Amino acid sequence: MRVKVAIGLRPGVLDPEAVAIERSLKGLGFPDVANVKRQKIIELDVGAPDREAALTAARAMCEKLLANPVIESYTIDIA
Amino acid sequence: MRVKVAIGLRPGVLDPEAVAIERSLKGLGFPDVANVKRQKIIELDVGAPDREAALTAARAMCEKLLANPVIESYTIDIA
Amino acid sequence: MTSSDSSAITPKTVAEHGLSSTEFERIKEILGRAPNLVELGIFSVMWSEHCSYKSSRRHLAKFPTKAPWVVQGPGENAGVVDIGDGQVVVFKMESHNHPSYIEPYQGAATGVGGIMRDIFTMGARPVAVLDALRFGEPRHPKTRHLISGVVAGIGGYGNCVGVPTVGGECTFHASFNGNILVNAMCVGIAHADKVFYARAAGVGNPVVYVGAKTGRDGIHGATMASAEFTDETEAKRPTVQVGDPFTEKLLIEACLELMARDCIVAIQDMGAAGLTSSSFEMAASGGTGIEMDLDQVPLRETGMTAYEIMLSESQERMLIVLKAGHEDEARAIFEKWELDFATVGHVTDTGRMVLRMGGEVVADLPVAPVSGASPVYDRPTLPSPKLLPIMGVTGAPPMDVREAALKLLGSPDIASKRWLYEQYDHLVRGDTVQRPGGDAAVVRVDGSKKGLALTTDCTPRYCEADPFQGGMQAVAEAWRNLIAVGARPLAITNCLNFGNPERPRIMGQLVACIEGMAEACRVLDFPVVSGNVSLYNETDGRPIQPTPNVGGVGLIDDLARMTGLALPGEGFVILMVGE
Amino acid sequence: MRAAIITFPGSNREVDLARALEAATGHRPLSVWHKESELPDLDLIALPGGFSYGDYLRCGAVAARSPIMTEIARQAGRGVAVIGICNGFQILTEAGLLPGVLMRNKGLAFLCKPVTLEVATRQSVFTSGYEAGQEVVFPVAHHDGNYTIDAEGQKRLEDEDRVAFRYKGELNGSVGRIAGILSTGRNVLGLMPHPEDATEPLQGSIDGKPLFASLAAALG
Ligand SMILES: Nc1ncnc2c1ncn2[C@@H]1O[C@H](COP(=O)(O)OP(=O)(O)O)[C@@H](O)[C@H]1O
Repeated sequence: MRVKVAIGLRPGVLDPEAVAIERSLKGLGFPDVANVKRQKIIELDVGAPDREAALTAARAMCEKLLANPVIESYTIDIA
Repeated sequence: MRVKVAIGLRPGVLDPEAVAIERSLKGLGFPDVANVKRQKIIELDVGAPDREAALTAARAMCEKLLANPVIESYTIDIA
Repeated sequence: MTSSDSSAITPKTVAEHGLSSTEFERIKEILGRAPNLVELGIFSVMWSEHCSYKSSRRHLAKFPTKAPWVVQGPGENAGVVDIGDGQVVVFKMESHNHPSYIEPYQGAATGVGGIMRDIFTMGARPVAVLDALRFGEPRHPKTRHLISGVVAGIGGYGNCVGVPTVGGECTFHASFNGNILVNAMCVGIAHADKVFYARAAGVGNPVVYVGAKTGRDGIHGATMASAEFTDETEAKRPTVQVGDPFTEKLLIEACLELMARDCIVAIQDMGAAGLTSSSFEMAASGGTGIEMDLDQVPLRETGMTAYEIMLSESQERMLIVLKAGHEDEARAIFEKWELDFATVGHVTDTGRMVLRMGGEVVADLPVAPVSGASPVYDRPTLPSPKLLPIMGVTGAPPMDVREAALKLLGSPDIASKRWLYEQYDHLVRGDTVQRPGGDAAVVRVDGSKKGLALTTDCTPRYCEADPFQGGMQAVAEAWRNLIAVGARPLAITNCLNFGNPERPRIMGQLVACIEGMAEACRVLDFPVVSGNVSLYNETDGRPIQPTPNVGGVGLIDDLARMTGLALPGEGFVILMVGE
Repeated sequence: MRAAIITFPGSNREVDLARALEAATGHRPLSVWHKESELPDLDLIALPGGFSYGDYLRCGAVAARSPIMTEIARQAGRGVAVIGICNGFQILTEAGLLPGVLMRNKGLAFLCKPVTLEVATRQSVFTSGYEAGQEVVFPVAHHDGNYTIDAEGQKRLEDEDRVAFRYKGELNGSVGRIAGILSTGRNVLGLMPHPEDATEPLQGSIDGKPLFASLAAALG
């Protein structure tokens, strides 16, 4: 099954990249841009037989590798 | 209006980070993982009065900065 | 309850702030009343082991700190040593152990960022970083994750800022399984007549805040649970700081540009305990007072309280006292570098720190006792048990020499660390003349034929077996590494990493190591000019090996006379000297 | 030779580059801040290494949209020599002055070490001081040096003799082991390794010197 994991920074964590993007867009003629937030999406086939198993596998992958729980949180979507 | 831009690599462009993620996951006990793809999401307020204007602005931002057409393609979602 | 209300300070709140009941009584005595929460938070950080050195201070006084070439010894942001031609070298080492264990990448990165700020705060351009790393056993399940995160974090920060990481150490031992050590040293060069100190002076002079905005980073866990937070989700905010090397790079350039003009009275980086320690230290060393309006502090998040603003450990921020009338000049420089700039207060002659927010006074504290009257402990010590010496093997060697040599070369501590230092840009600035891999790194003093030799050394195993001898050995090894490249050793910095000092055996290790180091420094005329202490390095009652890391700096007057370890060719005579 | 070094917020090898240029030409290059929108008459425009804008979004992406880049494109169009090293190369590709893109190194780690390169063409003002096929040692120091271009683009580079430097061995995943390329007009060079840090014996290699000497000879 195909799984889609979305990983973002937890609230309150500094995101210098988002700040740089916002400032650059403003400079490029979009003065009204605000509240830039970034996320990473990782899509993958997990080879699980059903939704339940896919969800469990994806959650384990996030905990072990994909997300950094100290500063990131994640959501999982199953196609 | 809040806009969500999803940026991914064009088909055929090799993504060393996706390759590394796939390899690590296999090593962590998920041997069936396959077809790992990454995307970046950038969400932002564009300060446009309506959907149409928001879409135009977002498209311009992608062309000018957010995506590199040599290797990336993008899709735009309006909340 | 509001921040300025003191009625809700319970013994539990006091304990959560890491203060003992005796310490709390002392606070009430100083103030003549109970502190409010903001004030309690300020005391807790200013009197923490980290800021006050309450367990180690009386022993640190044993280090020799003077020599004709020492310009500034311990007590400022970093030590300063004369290198001739109107130039000085500024250096210090610092730990970031705990944050690096929790979040290896950001913990190590912000450690590098912090130590760099200590250096450029004094007017020096950072020219080199070294890192002394100690990990658990290579096979321990967490080691790989920790080491790759730490190395990437150090590289990620240093590489981006453009300061070469030229040397360090990396060893492994089971005692570090649950408590790694990440110590970083930074070295900078300044003009002798352009060294800046953190002494606030001149009544009415503006106090300005520059750099990145303040967020809720790093406000320590215990205080999260205090009465002021009701929202569950708020309480779960991460307490690790996230670094932004890009902002740090801009901050270096902007500060050095401002320092080239004549507008700065005092400058201090916001390190641990951020705005609190920087403002108190500047006022204390200047013997002045400061009034600040916290509404002027640039904030990253909405709804931050005075308590959070004062205790935030957001990175890449500095506090500066300007000469009155120079604000516009300074603002223009920081705006050019796209950094925040705000006048947040002014210097007073009251000897008090007065903080306002929303028109209300949220803290009013006497400066001197908060920074100077922290408790000093003379903790009991116990000597380390003498370990049995390993007897020389008699009879046939247990394995053949070739096999033994290969085994030694393949052991984690001795094996080449190339995989590690190749991830560090050790060449940027073009002055690295001895790269990682030798005895000491050598960095040319830009535009001259002089070079600085740099090394970090310590063998924790020796310090565990015999703390006094181990302390001496660490200093002696640094000395030897410096002379091995042809340098004249100048001075050292250090970072003393130990377990819980409330346990007499650990305290005994700390004291004996210090005394051993001090003895070697005295004999070698190799003074200590800066340093840092990191205590409570233990998990589940299992302490780390005592690790007093030494960072040595030496001077090569003419790089043409530098030596290295490569054999230059055939036909040379090999000599062995010493005992 | 009148040379200018463009600095962006986050540039960090401008010092090394200025020193190498000054040693070769006897003149200190002009230092130009990225917010400028005009340049005086110049013979060489140099974009140094570093982490402009922290490498955020994509390496070189934000810097490539700086006001000065329009002017640099104009001057490059008139034939003025432009060199971009490391981050400078990334900026030139992001700005469209050179084809392709630099992606994350195949091994994902930052790499700092001396590498052996082959001078793939001497037909340019940058490389005329080398022998064709000469082996040289320059250090690299990058995280994103994996040169990527589609097959058609690569063929064009090869057919038009626009590969300037090639890694001798596999280093970072670059197609065709490409380390540096020239523009169609051959007056714009982008390369990942650092010739400016290989110009003095103390730096361990002086193989970068001929590059700056070639420029000094060609541009006066
Ligand atoms: N953490 C590190 N960072 C940078 N360089 C390192 C690090 N660890 C080891 N090195 C380098 O590897 C070389 C060998 O280290 P080490 O075995 O500690 O040397 P020695 O025993 O000679 O002091 C040294 O040049 C040192 O600078």
